[in-house]
Amino acid sequence: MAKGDPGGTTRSRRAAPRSKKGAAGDPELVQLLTPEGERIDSATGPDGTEYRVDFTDEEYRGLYRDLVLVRKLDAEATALQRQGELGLWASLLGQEAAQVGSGRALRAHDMAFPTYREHGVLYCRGIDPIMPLGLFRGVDQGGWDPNEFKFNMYTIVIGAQTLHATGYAMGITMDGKVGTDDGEAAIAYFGDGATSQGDVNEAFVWASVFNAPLVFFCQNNQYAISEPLERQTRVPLYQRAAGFGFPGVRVDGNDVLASYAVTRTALDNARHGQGPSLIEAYTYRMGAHTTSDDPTRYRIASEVESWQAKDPILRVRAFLEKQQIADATFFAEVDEQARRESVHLRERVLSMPNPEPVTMFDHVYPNGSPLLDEQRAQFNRYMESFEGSAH
Amino acid sequence: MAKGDPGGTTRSRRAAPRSKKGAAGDPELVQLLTPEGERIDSATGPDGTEYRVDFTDEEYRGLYRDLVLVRKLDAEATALQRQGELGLWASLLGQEAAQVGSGRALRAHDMAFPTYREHGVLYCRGIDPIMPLGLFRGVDQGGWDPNEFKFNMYTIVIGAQTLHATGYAMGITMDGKVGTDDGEAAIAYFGDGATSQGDVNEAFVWASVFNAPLVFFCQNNQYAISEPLERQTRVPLYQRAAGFGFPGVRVDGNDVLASYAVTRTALDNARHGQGPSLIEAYTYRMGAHTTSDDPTRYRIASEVESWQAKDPILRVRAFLEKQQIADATFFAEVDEQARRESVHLRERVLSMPNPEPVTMFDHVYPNGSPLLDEQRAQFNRYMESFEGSAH
Amino acid sequence: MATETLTLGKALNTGLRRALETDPKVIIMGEDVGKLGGVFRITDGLQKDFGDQRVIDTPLAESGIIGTAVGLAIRGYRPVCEIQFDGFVYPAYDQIVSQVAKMHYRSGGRLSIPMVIRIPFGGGIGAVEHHSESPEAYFAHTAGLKVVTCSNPQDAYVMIQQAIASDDPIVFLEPKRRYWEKGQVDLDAPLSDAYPLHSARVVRPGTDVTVLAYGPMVRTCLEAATAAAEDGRELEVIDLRSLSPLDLAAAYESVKRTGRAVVVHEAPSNIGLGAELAARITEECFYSLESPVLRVTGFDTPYPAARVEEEYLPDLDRVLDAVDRTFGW
Amino acid sequence: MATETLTLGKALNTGLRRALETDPKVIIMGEDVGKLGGVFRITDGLQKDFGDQRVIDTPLAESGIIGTAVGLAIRGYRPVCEIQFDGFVYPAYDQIVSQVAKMHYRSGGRLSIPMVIRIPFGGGIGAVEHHSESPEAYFAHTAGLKVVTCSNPQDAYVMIQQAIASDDPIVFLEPKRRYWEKGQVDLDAPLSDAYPLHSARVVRPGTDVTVLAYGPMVRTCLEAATAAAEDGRELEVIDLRSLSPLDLAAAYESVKRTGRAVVVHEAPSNIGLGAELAARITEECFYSLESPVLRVTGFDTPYPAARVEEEYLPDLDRVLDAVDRTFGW
Ligand SMILES: Cc1ncc(C[n+]2csc(CCOP(=O)(O)OP(=O)(O)O)c2C)c(N)n1
Ligand SMILES: Cc1ncc(C[n+]2csc(CCOP(=O)(O)OP(=O)(O)O)c2C)c(N)n1
Ligand SMILES: [Mg+2]
Ligand SMILES: [Mg+2]
Repeated sequence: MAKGDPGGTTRSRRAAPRSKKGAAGDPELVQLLTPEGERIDSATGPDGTEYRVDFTDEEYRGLYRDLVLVRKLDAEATALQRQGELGLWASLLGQEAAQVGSGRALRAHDMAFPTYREHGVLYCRGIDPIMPLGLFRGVDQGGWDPNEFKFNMYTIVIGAQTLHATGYAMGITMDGKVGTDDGEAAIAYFGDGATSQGDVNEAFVWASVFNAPLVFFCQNNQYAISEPLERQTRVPLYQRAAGFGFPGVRVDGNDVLASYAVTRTALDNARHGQGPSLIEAYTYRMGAHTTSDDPTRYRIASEVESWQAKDPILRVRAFLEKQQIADATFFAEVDEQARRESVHLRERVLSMPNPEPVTMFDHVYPNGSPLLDEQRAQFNRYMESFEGSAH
Repeated sequence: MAKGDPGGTTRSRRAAPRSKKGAAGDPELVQLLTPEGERIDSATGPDGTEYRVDFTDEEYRGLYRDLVLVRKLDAEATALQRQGELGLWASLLGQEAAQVGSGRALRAHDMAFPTYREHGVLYCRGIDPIMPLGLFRGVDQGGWDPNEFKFNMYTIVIGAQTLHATGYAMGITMDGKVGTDDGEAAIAYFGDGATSQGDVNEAFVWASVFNAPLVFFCQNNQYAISEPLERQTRVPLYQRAAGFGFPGVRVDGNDVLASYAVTRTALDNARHGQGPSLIEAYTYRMGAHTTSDDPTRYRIASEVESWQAKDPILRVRAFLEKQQIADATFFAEVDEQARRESVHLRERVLSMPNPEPVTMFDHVYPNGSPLLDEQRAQFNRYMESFEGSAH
Repeated sequence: MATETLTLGKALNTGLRRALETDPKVIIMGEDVGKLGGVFRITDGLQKDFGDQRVIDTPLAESGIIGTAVGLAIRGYRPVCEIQFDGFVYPAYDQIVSQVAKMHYRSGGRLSIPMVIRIPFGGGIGAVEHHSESPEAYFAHTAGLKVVTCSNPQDAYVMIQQAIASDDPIVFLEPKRRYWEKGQVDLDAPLSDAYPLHSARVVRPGTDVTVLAYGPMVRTCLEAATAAAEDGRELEVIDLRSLSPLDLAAAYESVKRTGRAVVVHEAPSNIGLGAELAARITEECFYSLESPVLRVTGFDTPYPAARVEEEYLPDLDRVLDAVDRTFGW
Repeated sequence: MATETLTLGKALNTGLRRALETDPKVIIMGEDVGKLGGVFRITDGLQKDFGDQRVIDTPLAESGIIGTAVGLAIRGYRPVCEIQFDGFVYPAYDQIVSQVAKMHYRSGGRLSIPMVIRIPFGGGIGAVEHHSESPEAYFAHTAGLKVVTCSNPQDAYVMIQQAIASDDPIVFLEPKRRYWEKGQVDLDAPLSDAYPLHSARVVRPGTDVTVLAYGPMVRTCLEAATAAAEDGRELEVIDLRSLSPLDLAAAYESVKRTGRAVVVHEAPSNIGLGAELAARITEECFYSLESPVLRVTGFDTPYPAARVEEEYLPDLDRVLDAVDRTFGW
């Protein structure tokens, strides 16, 4: 499967074997694969846009592989945190389809601005999953060059990155990299809670006024830590967009195909000069907010169970099985790969060195600062004063 | 005319003498009095709400009087600034109808949160127009108790007051003062430029989530200093509301009747527990942004002229004349009252004393502070050291 | 007898409960303060007992929290706002420094904003970025705000109630890494008899060096004093408690006796509280000082990765090192 | 010969123009910076000559200005953001202190944010509230930001270009009450030869007292020095220019000679720049000081009404009063 461009290849296409027009469920929700693994031929967005995908078997299998790997690596990180190897972990459990679908819809030159939970998008960008673990282990504060990976650093301050994404997208326009088939686009990830932040709404204003080639991708996982969606809004979030002058659509965020289709369309519109749009990926945070959180304090088991039935991976597997696109050997092989990669990840986390304390004085300023030089020197002298002592 | 409640009286009613359904112009614009002074019987908002007013002759004359007085006092303030008696003045010229219409729609117990330009609303609240001049003269920083006048201090930081209004309105609900005919409501004033601020959008979120009894009253005067509306939005501002889950309506802000009707309805909905709404009063800033501004740098004379034809006062006068609700004696009497009040205002401004310098240490904290006591004492000693000297 | 052993966190929780009981106008607002009881459980159980009109889970926006709290205060309420972590107070900065801080002044004393802004602050808990900030200088430099912090459960219990009862807008900084530390708390002593909110306190008398600290660093300094005593040096430790206004009477008196002063805080050194303390003590005790006032602080870098925070934060050894230097000057 | 007499405002305008010419990645963004040329006309004519893709009128939201500028910087641009008045920078505070200041550090040095945030600051122009603030301590206390200010047209012209050329994020404070003051500006001297951006400068040598100031107060101190000279006292006046990092080599050298120091700024005293200067000078010059370092500053109140700002702001007399006090200690 062509990384970042599964829609671009041919071979044995298997478009919507069990054709079914319009999701059985919510008319507001774009869905192309039901929780039972039934393919829906095409779905219509609120503005009449038709969404469909046309994947090869190979590509379907690739998406399944992504989903399984992303979940497994995430579980490994959670385990590492439980064992004290990470200080914290924000699991994406339940949100794999939204992330893999949107992540795979990105082209190589598109730029993504994640929150702290987009491990799945990161994976789809072809980035080593070890990369964000320094932050969560506490050995660095992010530590990568956004431009190298076309993936911004994780952003913890809620909503701040949506403005960065907007500015970046304005820069795409200023660079003349918009309006053609090989135009560029940016995507800003954020949560349902984030929609209440001033910054996110200012990003909506800016993106609209400057017609920025940007996709706002909101993973509505129903919670902002303990607060359910109704603490942030009383209408569906995708509707926020219209009042700012651009389209919004709600997609089944547990459906990797629909998530892909909707994001791909939005990105293509953006790169062709049609400006920003908002995607609300309707999903659910199956686990805790982070490893520090205890969700039993604020939500009931039955709610979680009801979402279990909408699992983003099971439905793809059901589809692959029913359509005989994949067999037991394939599933076993994917599981084995996931196991291998997670073991590999674990090994590398365990061997991540602690930073030298004195490095904390580095990289405060590109041009340095005499104050820090002085503090670094003092610190070194101070540390040396203990050398040889029992300290 | 019953201050704050012109709709509540009876006597000789003269509802829409020249009946005309739906404004000739923009179907998006609620209008009840055309620039030519023709009454429109009723107008329909985007959500189907019917707006109409039913004023007595006395009330019509009262509105005219308000408009003329407000304009005259404003002009006097501008003149005072030109003569160096005020440091700055933000004129409301052109926005009289939006302010008088909405201001008269308020009931005595409703609370208003102005920007720095709501001199007309202030006047309708029955507040002495001298009150805000201390701020503009530089003798105080606002200097009144919002609760005493049911009118918050002027707020210069764009958008900040919309959150205050929202919190205040939440408090109305918490006090159980909502849901009945004598419920209370709040109104937040802000400009078109303000709609880009995070705070304003956060206020939309909050007001919606808490179903606050609040009217967001946006005077879209087409400019934020030099920046035309398209720097803030590419769709009509009233449409912003729907995405936050409450209704929005655009009213002809140069039409005092429509401004009254729309605001009255929105306030009544709020006080009855139907939550917030947004009014976009479509108007024009006829003068400079403030006395420091030079609008010729950024807008052309013909634009200003085209709005001159929509003057908020001329149309009321035309209507009163055509309908013989008022005669030359009345107009002369109003002019004379305006002259008198403005002379009176001027006299009082000229005699506003400068504050004693040492008062700058007062009222930093309700409970005081030893640091300030010390600084005050030092300051007094320092000032005394000059006494008798030539200084 | 109502003296109980409580953690600092539980003492705050109990103090908040008491405030909610005492005054029906007191309300608590913030992210996750309701059902969850806050990420540090400081508001645990309060929504259950006082209802969601008094303990309000807000939308996720700090400017909104403070801005609406201003409006509620105008309406007569006494909002206690929780900011989830120190690093997330900045979106509310405008509302805090331009609105909350100035309202009383702007109104010529006619309007008060009796608001408490609770912020868990400081490092030492192994957190990721933005979760270990020490923003006290930003607020203490701001005229119109008062700033306090507590270092032990007893103070936590009393000071939070005093802050809520005060008509001044107060930033209440909670030393998050001390939330789990235990101490005796007298639950019965009437608030009116309590030690004044804006007064510093000598927490260990001594004769050789005056050590000034607040919040999380008080304990560090007390430990340093214990260690120093073993070496025969008596540190006098002062818990400032109020960061704005500062109460330096005890410090002046102390330094005039000891001739030496060390100031300790986690925040970066440059233009921090330590600078002010050094400047004022020097001005007041100029002829008594045997050495300049020395500062032991976080460094002037962004808060570093958790695995080096131990070296970033002042600890017992760094305090003692500074004490030594005051003698070697 | 390209030495011209320019106002400080015009010098900034000319420096900005030069920066736009020199580097196509330089862009200017802010409220009213385009057609209007900014409320102080500092960007006058620039949009006309460089187009609205380089000089961008933004929506009215400061967090948006700085936040989108961060994104533009990631994309390779060098944004110069104008904040219309000092009092309106706070809505952008989170983006400035949590994002702009920390990006380089967070990336482990891999990403730079070469941004300049221009802020007209300080009082003395008879303005209404929020238009006369001196927020320098907030920024200078923030690790990861650099802060500079200019006091005369020549520095304005050079420093704005240096700031834009620097890869560090820089808060550039413009002394608004000095915008209209004139001075000679050498328009031809190459930037590479210019006096370093982060260095202080002795602007008047003297022997009796060292006076430290920056931005709008430099002129006030020079006037005080002239007056003092008439009384036979020679003040050495140092223009700090860089508020973070501070360059105090000249100050130390000076104080060691004079034994006396006075620090002057408009911002409130409490935890202001003056505190830091006093603390460092005392530490470095402990045995040379004949009196404590004294501060002449704005008071610890919100900025007062315009009609009393003259008494609020340090003036010649207050500087001289402090000078006197250093002698009477
Ligand atoms: C400005 C800010 N305030 C508070 C927080 C603390 N916090 C971290 S995640 C979170 C909830 C975010 O909810 P949402 O946007 O729905 O994203 P999710 O975590 O559900 O993916 C909060 C309140 C923060 N990181 N930043
Ligand atoms: C936060 C903030 N930023 C900038 C300003 C400077 N300023 C004062 S009025 C104004 C324009 C406001 O436009 P709008 O909201 O349309 O109101 P209008 O003045 O047109 O009534 C600006 C930018 C301010 N007061 N507050
Ligand atoms: Mg969420
Ligand atoms: Mg406007």
